[in-house]
Amino acid sequence: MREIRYYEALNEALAEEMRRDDDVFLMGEDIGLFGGTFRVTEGLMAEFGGRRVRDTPIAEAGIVGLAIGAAMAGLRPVPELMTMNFALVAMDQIVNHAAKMRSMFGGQLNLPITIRAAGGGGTQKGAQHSHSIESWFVNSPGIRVVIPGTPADAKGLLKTAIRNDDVVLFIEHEMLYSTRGPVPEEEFLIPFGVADTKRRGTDVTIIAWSRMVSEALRAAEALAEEGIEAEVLDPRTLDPFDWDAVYASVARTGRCVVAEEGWRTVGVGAEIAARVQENLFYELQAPVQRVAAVDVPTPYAKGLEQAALPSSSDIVRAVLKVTT
Amino acid sequence: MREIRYYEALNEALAEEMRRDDDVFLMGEDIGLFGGTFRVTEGLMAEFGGRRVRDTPIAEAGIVGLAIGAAMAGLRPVPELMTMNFALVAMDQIVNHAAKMRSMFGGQLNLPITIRAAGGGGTQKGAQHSHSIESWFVNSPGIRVVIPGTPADAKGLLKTAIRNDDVVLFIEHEMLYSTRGPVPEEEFLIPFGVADTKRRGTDVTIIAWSRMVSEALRAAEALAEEGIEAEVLDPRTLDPFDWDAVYASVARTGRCVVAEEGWRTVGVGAEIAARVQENLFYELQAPVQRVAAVDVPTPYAKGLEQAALPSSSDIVRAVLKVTT
Amino acid sequence: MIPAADQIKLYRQMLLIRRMEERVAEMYGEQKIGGFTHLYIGQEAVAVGGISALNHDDYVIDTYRDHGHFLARGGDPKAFMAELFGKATGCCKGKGGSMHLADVEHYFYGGTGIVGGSIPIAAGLGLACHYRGDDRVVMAFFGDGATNQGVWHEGLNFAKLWNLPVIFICENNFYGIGTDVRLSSALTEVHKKASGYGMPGYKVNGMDVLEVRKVCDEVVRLVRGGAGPALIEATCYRYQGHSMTDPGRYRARAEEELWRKRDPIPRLAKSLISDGIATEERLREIEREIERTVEEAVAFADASPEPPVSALYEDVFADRYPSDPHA
Amino acid sequence: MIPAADQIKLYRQMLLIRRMEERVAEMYGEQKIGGFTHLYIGQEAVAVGGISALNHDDYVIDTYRDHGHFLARGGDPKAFMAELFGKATGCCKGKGGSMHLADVEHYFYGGTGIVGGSIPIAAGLGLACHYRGDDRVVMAFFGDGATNQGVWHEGLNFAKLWNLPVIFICENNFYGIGTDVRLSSALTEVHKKASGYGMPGYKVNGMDVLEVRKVCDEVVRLVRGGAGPALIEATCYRYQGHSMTDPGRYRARAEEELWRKRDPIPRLAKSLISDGIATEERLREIEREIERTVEEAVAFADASPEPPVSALYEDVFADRYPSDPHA
Ligand SMILES: Cc1ncc(C[n+]2csc(CCOP(=O)(O)OP(=O)(O)O)c2C)c(N)n1
Ligand SMILES: Cc1ncc(C[n+]2csc(CCOP(=O)(O)OP(=O)(O)O)c2C)c(N)n1
Ligand SMILES: [Mg+2]
Ligand SMILES: [Mg+2]
Repeated sequence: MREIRYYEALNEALAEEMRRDDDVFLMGEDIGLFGGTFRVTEGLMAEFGGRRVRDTPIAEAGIVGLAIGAAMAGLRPVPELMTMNFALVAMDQIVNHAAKMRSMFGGQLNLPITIRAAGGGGTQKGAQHSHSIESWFVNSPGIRVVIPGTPADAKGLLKTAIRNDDVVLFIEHEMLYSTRGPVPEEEFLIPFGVADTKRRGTDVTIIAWSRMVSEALRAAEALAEEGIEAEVLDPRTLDPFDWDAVYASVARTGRCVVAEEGWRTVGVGAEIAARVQENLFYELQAPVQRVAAVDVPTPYAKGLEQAALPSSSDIVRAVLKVTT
Repeated sequence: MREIRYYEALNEALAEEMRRDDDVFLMGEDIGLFGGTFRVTEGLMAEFGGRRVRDTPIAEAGIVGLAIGAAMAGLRPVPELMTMNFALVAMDQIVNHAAKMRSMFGGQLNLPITIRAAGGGGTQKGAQHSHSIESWFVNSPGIRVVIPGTPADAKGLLKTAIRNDDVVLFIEHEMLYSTRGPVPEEEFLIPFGVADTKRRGTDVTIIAWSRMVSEALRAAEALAEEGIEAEVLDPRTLDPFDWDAVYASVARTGRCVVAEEGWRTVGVGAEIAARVQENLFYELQAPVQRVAAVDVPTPYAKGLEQAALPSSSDIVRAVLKVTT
Repeated sequence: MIPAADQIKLYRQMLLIRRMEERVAEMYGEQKIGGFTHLYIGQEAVAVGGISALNHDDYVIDTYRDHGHFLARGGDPKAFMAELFGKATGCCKGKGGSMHLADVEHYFYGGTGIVGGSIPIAAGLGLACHYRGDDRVVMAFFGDGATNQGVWHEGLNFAKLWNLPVIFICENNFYGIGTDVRLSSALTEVHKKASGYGMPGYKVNGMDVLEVRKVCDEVVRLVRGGAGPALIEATCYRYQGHSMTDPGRYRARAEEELWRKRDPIPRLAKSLISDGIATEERLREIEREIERTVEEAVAFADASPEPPVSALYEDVFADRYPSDPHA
Repeated sequence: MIPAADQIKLYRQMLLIRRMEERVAEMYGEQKIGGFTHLYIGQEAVAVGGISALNHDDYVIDTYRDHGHFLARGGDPKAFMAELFGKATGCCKGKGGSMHLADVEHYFYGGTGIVGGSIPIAAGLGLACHYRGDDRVVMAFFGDGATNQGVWHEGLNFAKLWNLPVIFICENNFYGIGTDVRLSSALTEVHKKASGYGMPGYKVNGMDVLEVRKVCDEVVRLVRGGAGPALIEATCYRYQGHSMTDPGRYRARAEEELWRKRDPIPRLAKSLISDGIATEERLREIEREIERTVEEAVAFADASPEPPVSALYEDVFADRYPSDPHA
C-alpha cells in the first residue's frame, strides 16, 4: 500500500468530504492563504475558494460559536482551533454550548460540527503549548472525542467525523503530522467506537492512543526481546469507547498498562483503570498501571520536557512491574 | 458549639481575613452593592468599601486576569466567579495563565489568588448551570482545589486558602449555602491535604466531598440499620490530596465506594479508584465502586434531574454491591 | 406607518407575554416551575417590535430571558408553559426549562444561560445565510451586561468583518442582576460600542413598540439588502427582579415608578384608541382571548405527563453507541 | 527634544536587540534553541521607544514575541540567551523558553503564549497601582491579532471603567502569522478600536524610535497623572517570518522591501550623526561593544549547565504537600 504522511491523510479526508458535500466548510486561523500551520489544509483554498475555506481572526471562542450557528442552520462546519491549547479560550462554547444544545433543546436539531485541533507536546513549546487535555472532553457529555495515532486512522476517522451528525472533537498530534504510514488509495471510513489492535500479544495489554501508540509499539518490541509479548490496543475514539475490546484483551492477558501523554492525575487512564478493576476484578493478575505525564506544567528545557512526558521506556518499566 | 450556615461561615472567613490583611480584596459580579448572589459577601462592602469589595462587569476571564495581575504585584485577590459554570469562559486564564505562571517563570513570583465559585446542581438550573467539573482542575497542575462540605470546613479552609501563596480554586456548593453546622467562635484554620473522617466505620470506606458528604452520611445511617458500618472520609481538598488517609481507611475496611456529584466518566472518582487498586491491590475485597452523575447534560425537569444526579440511595446500592 | 392589523397584532403579543409571565410568576410561587426563571415583564415592546419586523424564516436567537421572544416568535403557549413545568410536552421535552426555550420550526434558536454566549452563534447563523446565498437575516437579543463579555466582541468583529446579516439588539434595562450599567460598561451608551467595529449603532425607546418596530423595519431592510450587521440599543426596564428570587432592592422606588409610567402596553392601547385602530371593547375582547390562551396553556401543562426516566438517555446524540449511558 | 544621552541609549538598545536576535536565529539553526521562537527584528523601535519612557518600577507585560522587550527593560543578556538555550542559569531557569521570558526584578512580567492573554493581566497590574495609591503605570505590548480576542475587550473595558493607569501598545505589523489584518479585524486602524471604550487612541510610526518615545513620554505623563488608560497603535513590520519555521511566503517582496527601507536603526544612526549627537566612530564603537555583549551571552549560555531533573518538581507551587509529584 502507498505510504503517506499523517497531515496528507488529513488533507485528503478534508478534500474528499468537501467534494462530496457542499455543506462542509472549513474555518480557522491561517488555514487558507497560509495553508495551515501544520499543512493540513494546504491547497484547499485553491480548490474550494474562500467561501469554503475561511481564514478567521484569532478568536477561538468565536470560531466555535460561528460553527455552532452555521450547524444550527444545517451546515457541516469543520472549524480548526490550530492547537488544543487554544481550546481553553473556547471551553464554554465547546462544552457548555455545542455539546449541550441538542440535549437542552430536546433533540430539535443536530449539530454536525467537527472541531479539529493539534494536541500534545514534545517539541519544547513550553507550558502553555503542550496540552493533552482530552480527559476534560471525555468527562463532558455530548461531544465525541476522536484521537487518531496513524495516518490511516486519521483519514478514516476524519471522514467519519465529518459525516457524523454530532459534535466531534478531533484531536491530532503535532509530532505525528510528519509521520508516514500505509493509507489505502480507495475511499474508506473507520467507524467510531472500534478499537484497533496494533499488535497482538498474550502477556499484557497496553492501551495507548495518539502519539503513545508508536511509543507503545516501540516498548512492545523491546519487551519482546525479554520474552514478553505485549498486545497494543488503540481505542482511537475515546468517546464512544470500545470497552468490550479492552475487557476482552485484558481478560486474556490478565495485565493492563495504560499509556497517555496527558497528566497522570485524573487522566483518561484513570477511567480505564477504574473500569478495568470494576469489570475484571478477579481476572486481573496485577494492578492496572498508568504511564502518563508528570503532574507539572510542561517545562521548556529539552531534558526537563523529556522527563515530564511519558515515553516507551516508561511503558517498558510499567509492563515489567506487572509481569515480573 | 454555635451553629451557623455555610454562607455565613464563608462570610466570616472573608471578613476576618480582610481585617487581618489589607492586601486581601474581593472582586466579582454582584458581590458588593447586591451582597452576593448567595449572600456570601453580604455586608462586606459596607465594612470594607468599594476599594476592597469590587463589583465587576460580567467578564469572568477578565476577572481572573485582573486577579493575576494584582497578585503579580503582590496583592492577595479573592475573585468570585459566581458559579463554576462561568469558569468555562475563564479556563484559559485559570489553567493556562494563573496555574502555570509560577512554574514558567522559574519561581520568580507567587500568585496568592483564591478563586471562589459555587459548583453543583440539584436545583433544576438545567444543563448549563449544574457543573461539578472539579476533575478538570485536579487534572491541571499548578492550582489547588478546595471543596468543603460543611460550614466549619468552609470557614477554616477559606482562611487557609487566602493565606496560601498559590492559586487556589475554592469550590462551594449552591445547595450547601443554607445548611447549618457547628463552627467554633474563636479563630481557626484547617490545613490543606488533611482528610476528615466524618463518620467512623469498619466495613466499607465511602469517600465523598462537597454535597456528597451529607448524602454519604445519610447512606451510612441507612446502612447501619442493615448492620453495615461505613466510614465516611471527606478529603476536603482534592489538590493536595490526602492519599494516606484513604489508603489507611481502605486497608482497614477492604472496600471502597467513591461518591461525587460530577459526571462519572473521568471524574475524580476514577483517579481514586485507579490509585486505590494500584496501592491496595491485595487488600481490596471487592472492586472500588463509583457513584456519580449519569454522563448526560443535566436536564431541567425535576424527575430527570434527580435521576441524573447521585444521591444517598445510589450510595447505599453501591455499598451493598461490595458488602453482600 | 405600521398597518392597523399589525398594530393590533403587536398589542396582542405584548399582552400575551405580560399575562403569561404573570401566570409564570404564580406558578413559580406554587413550585410548579423551578430553577432559574427570568421574567420579561416591562420589556415586551422590544421582543414584539423587533421580531415582528422579520420574515417567518429569519433566524432569532436569545439569552436566558427568553420567554417574551419565544412567544413573540409564534411559539406555542402550551409548549411554553409545559416546558416551564418540566413536562414531556414542553417545547424541549422538559429538558431545557426557562432559560433554554427553543422552537426550531419557528426559527427560534433558543436561549442560552451563559451571558454573551449566543453572540458568536448569531454570527454563525448569519454566516449560513451568506454561505447559502439566501436573503435571510438574523436577530440576536441580549442584555446590556452581555456587551462586556469577550465573545460579544468576537461575534461583532466576525459579523462586521464578513459583512454578515445580523441585527444585534441590546435590551439595555440598565442592570445586569443588581449591577448598574455604569458600574459594568466603560461606555454606558451601548449603541456607541458599535463604533469599535465600524458598525452602525442605533438607539431606540424600547418602551415604545411602534418605534422599535419602525427602526427594526428599516434596519432589517438595510441588513437584508447587504449593508452588513447593525447594533440596536433598546432602552427598557424590567419591572420584576432579575430572577424569581431577587427582590430587587438595589433599584430606587422612584426609578421603578418612572419606568412603570412608560409601560409599553397601556401606551399602545392609548394610541390604538386615539388613532381609531381599535375600540376599548375590542381591546377588552383581546384581553379575554389572551386569558383563555393562558388558562389553556396552564391546564395543558398541568395535565401533561412528566418525561419518563428513559428520556434521560435520549437526545444527547443523534447517533448512539454501546458506551453511551443507558437506563 | 529627547536628550542626547537618551538617544544614544535608544540606539544602543535597538542595536543590542537586533544583534542578539540575529544570533538567536543562528543558534536556533544550530538547534541550541528549540520550540517556538519569534524574532523581534524590525520592530525594535516600539519596545525601545515605549519602555524608555517608563520609570524603572513601572510594570511591563508582553506576548510571546518578547525578546526585544525583555532586553529593552534591562534584562540580563546572559540570562536571556541561557533561557533560550534551556539552561539552569536562564532568567526562568530554562523552564519558560522564548515565549515566557520574565524578569520580576526589572518589573518585566513576562511573555504569554496565548494571544491576548496578557491584556486583563495588564489591567490587574494597573489595579494594583490604584489599590496601593502609588503612581506607577503599566505598559502592555501586543500584536494586531490580539485585538480580536475576547479578553482584549474585557481588559480594555475594565481598564477604562476603573480608570486604571495602563498604556496598551499594539504593535501593528499588519499580520498575525500569515493573516493580513484586513482579514482579521473589522477595523484595521487599530487605534480606533479605543472608541468602543471611550478611551483615547493614538497612532505612531513604529519604525521611528524618536516618535515612539515622544508620544509615549506624553501618554505616560497623562496616564500617570490620572487620565485613565490609553491605546497606542505603533505601525511596524517584522522582517523575519512569524516564527523560526515560517518562510513568510504570504507577503509580497515589494512590501518587505518598502519596510526594510524604513529600518529604525539606520534611521536613528543617520539622525544621531546629522544632529551631531554621535560620530560614526562612536556608533562603530557601540556596535563593537554590543558584539562583545552578544558573544558573552552566547558563551555564558553555552557553558551553563542544564537544569537537573529534580528541577521538574520545583517552582510549581510555593507550598509543597506530600501528594505533589516528586522525583
Ligand atoms: C458568563 C456568565 N456570567 C454570569 C452569569 C450570571 N448572570 C446571569 S444573568 C446576569 C446578568 C445579565 O445582565 P444583562 O446582560 O444586562 O441581561 P438582563 O438580565 O438585564 O436581561 C448574570 C451576571 C451568567 N449567566 N453567565
Ligand atoms: C489564543 C491563541 N490562538 C492562536 C495562537 C497561535 N498564534 C500564535 S502567534 C499568532 C499570531 C498573532 O498575531 P499578532 O497578535 O498580530 O502578533 P505578531 O505575531 O504579529 O507579533 C497566532 C495565531 C495563540 N498563540 N493563542
Ligand atoms: Mg440588563
Ligand atoms: Mg501582528
